[in-house]
Amino acid sequence: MRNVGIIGVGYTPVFVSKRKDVSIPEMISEAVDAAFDNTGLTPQDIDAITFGNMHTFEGVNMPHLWGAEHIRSLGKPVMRIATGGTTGMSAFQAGYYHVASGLHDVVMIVTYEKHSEGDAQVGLMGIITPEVMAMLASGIDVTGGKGMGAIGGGSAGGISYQAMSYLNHAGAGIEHIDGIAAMERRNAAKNPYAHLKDPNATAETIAKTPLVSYPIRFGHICPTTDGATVCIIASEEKAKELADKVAWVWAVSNCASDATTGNLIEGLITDPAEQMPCIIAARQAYERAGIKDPKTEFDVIEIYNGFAHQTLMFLEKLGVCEVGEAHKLLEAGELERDGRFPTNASGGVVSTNAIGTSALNRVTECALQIMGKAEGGHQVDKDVHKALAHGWGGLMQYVTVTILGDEPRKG
Amino acid sequence: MEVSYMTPVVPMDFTYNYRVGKYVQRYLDAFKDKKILGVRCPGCGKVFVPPHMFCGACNKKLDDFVELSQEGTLENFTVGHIIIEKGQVSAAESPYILGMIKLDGADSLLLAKVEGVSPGEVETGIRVKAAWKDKVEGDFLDLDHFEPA
Amino acid sequence: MEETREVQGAWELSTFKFRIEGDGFQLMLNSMKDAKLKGLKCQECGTVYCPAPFYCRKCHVFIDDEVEVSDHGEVMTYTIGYADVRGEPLDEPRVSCMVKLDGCDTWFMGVLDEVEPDDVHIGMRVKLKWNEERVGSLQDMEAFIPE
Amino acid sequence: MDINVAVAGFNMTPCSSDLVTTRERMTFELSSGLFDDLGITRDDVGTYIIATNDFLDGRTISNVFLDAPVGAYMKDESKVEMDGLNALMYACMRIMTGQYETALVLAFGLTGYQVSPYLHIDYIMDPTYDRQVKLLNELSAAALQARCYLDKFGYSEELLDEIAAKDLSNAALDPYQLRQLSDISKEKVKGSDYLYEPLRELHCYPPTDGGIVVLLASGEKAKELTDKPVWIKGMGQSIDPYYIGDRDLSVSPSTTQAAKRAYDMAGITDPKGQVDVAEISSLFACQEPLLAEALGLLDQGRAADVYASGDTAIDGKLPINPSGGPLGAHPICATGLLRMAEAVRQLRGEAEKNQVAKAETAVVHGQDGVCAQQNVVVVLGT
Repeated sequence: MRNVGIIGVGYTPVFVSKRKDVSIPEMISEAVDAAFDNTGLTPQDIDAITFGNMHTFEGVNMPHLWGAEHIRSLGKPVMRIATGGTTGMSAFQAGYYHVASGLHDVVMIVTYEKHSEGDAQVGLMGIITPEVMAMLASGIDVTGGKGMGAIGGGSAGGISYQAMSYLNHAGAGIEHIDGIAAMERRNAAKNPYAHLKDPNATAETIAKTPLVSYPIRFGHICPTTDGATVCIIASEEKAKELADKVAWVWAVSNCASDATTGNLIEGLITDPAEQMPCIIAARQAYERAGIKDPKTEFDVIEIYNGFAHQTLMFLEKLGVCEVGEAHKLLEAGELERDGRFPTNASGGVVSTNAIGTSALNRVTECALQIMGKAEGGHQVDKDVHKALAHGWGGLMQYVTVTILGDEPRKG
Repeated sequence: MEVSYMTPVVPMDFTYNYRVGKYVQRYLDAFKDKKILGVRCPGCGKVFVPPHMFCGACNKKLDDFVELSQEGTLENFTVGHIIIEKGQVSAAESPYILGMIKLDGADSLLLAKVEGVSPGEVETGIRVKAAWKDKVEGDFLDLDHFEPA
Repeated sequence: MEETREVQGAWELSTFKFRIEGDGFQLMLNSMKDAKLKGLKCQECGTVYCPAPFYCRKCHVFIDDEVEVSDHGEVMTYTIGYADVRGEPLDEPRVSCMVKLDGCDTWFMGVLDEVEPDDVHIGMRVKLKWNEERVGSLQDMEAFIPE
Repeated sequence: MDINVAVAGFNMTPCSSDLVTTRERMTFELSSGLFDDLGITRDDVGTYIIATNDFLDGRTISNVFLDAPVGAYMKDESKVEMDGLNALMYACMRIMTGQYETALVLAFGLTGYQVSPYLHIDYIMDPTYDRQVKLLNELSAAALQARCYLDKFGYSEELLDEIAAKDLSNAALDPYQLRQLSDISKEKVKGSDYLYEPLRELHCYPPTDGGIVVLLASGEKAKELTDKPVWIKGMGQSIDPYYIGDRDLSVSPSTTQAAKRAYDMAGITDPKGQVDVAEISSLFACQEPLLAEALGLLDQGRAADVYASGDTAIDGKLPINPSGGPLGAHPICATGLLRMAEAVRQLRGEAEKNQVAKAETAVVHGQDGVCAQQNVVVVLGT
């Protein structure tokens, strides 16, 4: 298998709630321009493109077709990938296979979301609309007022179940969710491409936000964001020719389980906090990358955390620490930018969530940290040799993992 | 074994609000003065209507807006015998013409209704001119149709 | 940044004719008339599903072995709701939970009643409180209550 | 380039206008049927790629309920939201890296019963212009392409009747096709109603339900699994501009570019001489010669003669769509893979009444978008 390296990243100039000035493809083109500016490449250098977003949030089917010119794709292969929250990393991994297979040398990954054009709650509901209608016809009270099907506090319901189950397993408390949320909002304040920024956030300020569904508060929940991210990758030979600094892909992996949380037509067999796909995907990635000890080898970690407790939960699922240790690392300051395990130095998904980009941003943020190019003061203090990026999505059951290094993978 | 299925009905549609972006915005703004704008590529010189951000062939960003003639040539057309609404096909009240028109000064074709000529007699190559609604408001439907010049 | 105008679009889900699997769900609804819960067991791995899909996810085989599961079980996780599905504050906090019923491998979601939020804990034993009049609807189950 | 990946097997539903099933049940039956055929279980599959469309499935992330029934519970799965032939290409890449020995591809469309197929293109269209002006739909766009093609070469509308009659009589021989019309003739096609001139009802694909799974395997593994592996020799894909007013609709540059990539890999320098059979995703009669020209299988300007001569028939010199193609059935997303399956049946000599005389190299084509904006080409060989 060929080695693959990340040679450049491009973001829209801002990630904000509403981009009223541009259409969808016009917004995407800004990130494409940024990627070309940052790498000095031109469209002629790109052999193929992979493209991802969660289209039902905007109601545009296969939007790469509408945006074909905006992403500078004419005459090139373009592959559209959509897997929910993991979409960005799934598109990245598709790009990776384009190069690793030997078929293409330079591939551009394009992702975006323009949440302001649709209703994210409604878009999420779209996952199970027919099932919800069938359950309604069978007497369910979707408001959770009585009987079966109390999904809890609306959209946060399934997530609250996950958070509570996690806290129980880990022996952690809601104050730890407050603490990690605060850390990430502070990190976001130093990332020019983050959405919700608060340089003064503390566990106490987060704890003042209202509870939605215990243990989840408003302050633990991601925003809906407009933005686009582009990443350019290349074969080893091309990467060395085209770029001074390269973040090398050491492994990609991905796993799915069952999707029944929130669907009462079929029972689910996995605890929403078990996240077995994460354990499986991580194990596979470590094997492929030759990672022997995930507890010591990573200098930077980026976790997909639409909800703040997930940073802690997934650190444990990924084997970066033991079950029950993540909140202790938080308390000891080890997850901060200057800590032993800098985690979500970017501010994470909980601070910025343009869904199509969110899982790709985990990879691009790791890459920029390796390259030493993280802007606005969110570069971590130490040299970054190896980094771990994680994506999560589907109906709580997809996990993607990508491992990057500062030199090409050997063997 | 006999299998039974549930057939739930979704009582509503999902709705969206799109920002048209600066190119469509400018195109529509010009409608208020009954003008048709195109945009010229600095690379190949081609003029596109409706205006959009990039020339795909040259990969160049377009920002040279130009006013186009209200007249042009019918390059292609179809006579519709049906209409499709929400994906459902039904017979049209009477056949109607959809044309692709090359406005003088443009290189791309503009899709529009063609009226004032019967569906049995329409042919490519005829000259047509824009027919506007009496009251223009900068709306998509201000440019009502084209008719023989 | 100059604001541009807004236009509308739709995804016409109202035009769709959906079919979804109903047998496993119907089996459960029907059994509820007698204040019982029926599911299906995989003949290969023994996993009990309720409500049941038509196949086993692990073994990838059709399943049709009907089994009854208990209406008693254990709280696996729970949440205390302070806002409704639209995010509007509720008058009173509401506890809901996921329960693993005895003899069943899949989890139920439901309201947890007759207990103060502070007293709820993972691992607590609960049972289903059935409605007096049962018609084979999800409303037949009023709530989970402490055992 | 030696791809060294083969089609080890496939399983498809006979297409229907109302397949009485669910997405999950169809998926389960397709994959378990294939596993039984090959004597394997889901544990023998390394990775899964699904190709379905959320807007047609009526769901966000429409693959979330398909992972378990297809066999991907606790496995590696991803989704290509395009015609299934693109998913096949992705699955092939995954095997080419050496990371997986086998990959299962699933694609289906329920556009016969569940949803109108024409919404598929509606939702593709620019919501800030085309959907506001409300002039274009899939059929009117196809009609404009048909007129453009006929006018360019001076063909009469009868060419479309001829093509449709050929395709529909082939389809009537193929049990997997939806349209099974008896005594089909040019006259009968011409007797069907105009939708948008020059397109008549029988020039257009029928709304269809159908699905397919395909198992790809590395060279060695494929030989273990089947006596008749069919090899992927080349693949390519490309895209044209979005606005139909910016395009010359009488040609398909992206098909030509995709074919060039595929032919270069497969070592095909003379497609007319080297290709034995073509299965093309021509959703409308006009697209068959147009795309065949773009694939280098027909000379421009000769379509009327070639179709009249019978060269494209099952027993002709270069059979095109011996299965009848999408005029027989078009379950959106699955269509490109159905073309592949039909080509595999040909190359294995299992196409029964649709079998062509010599079949060693086949070209398969799939498309997405308005007037085939995006095209994918795969070359298969014995």
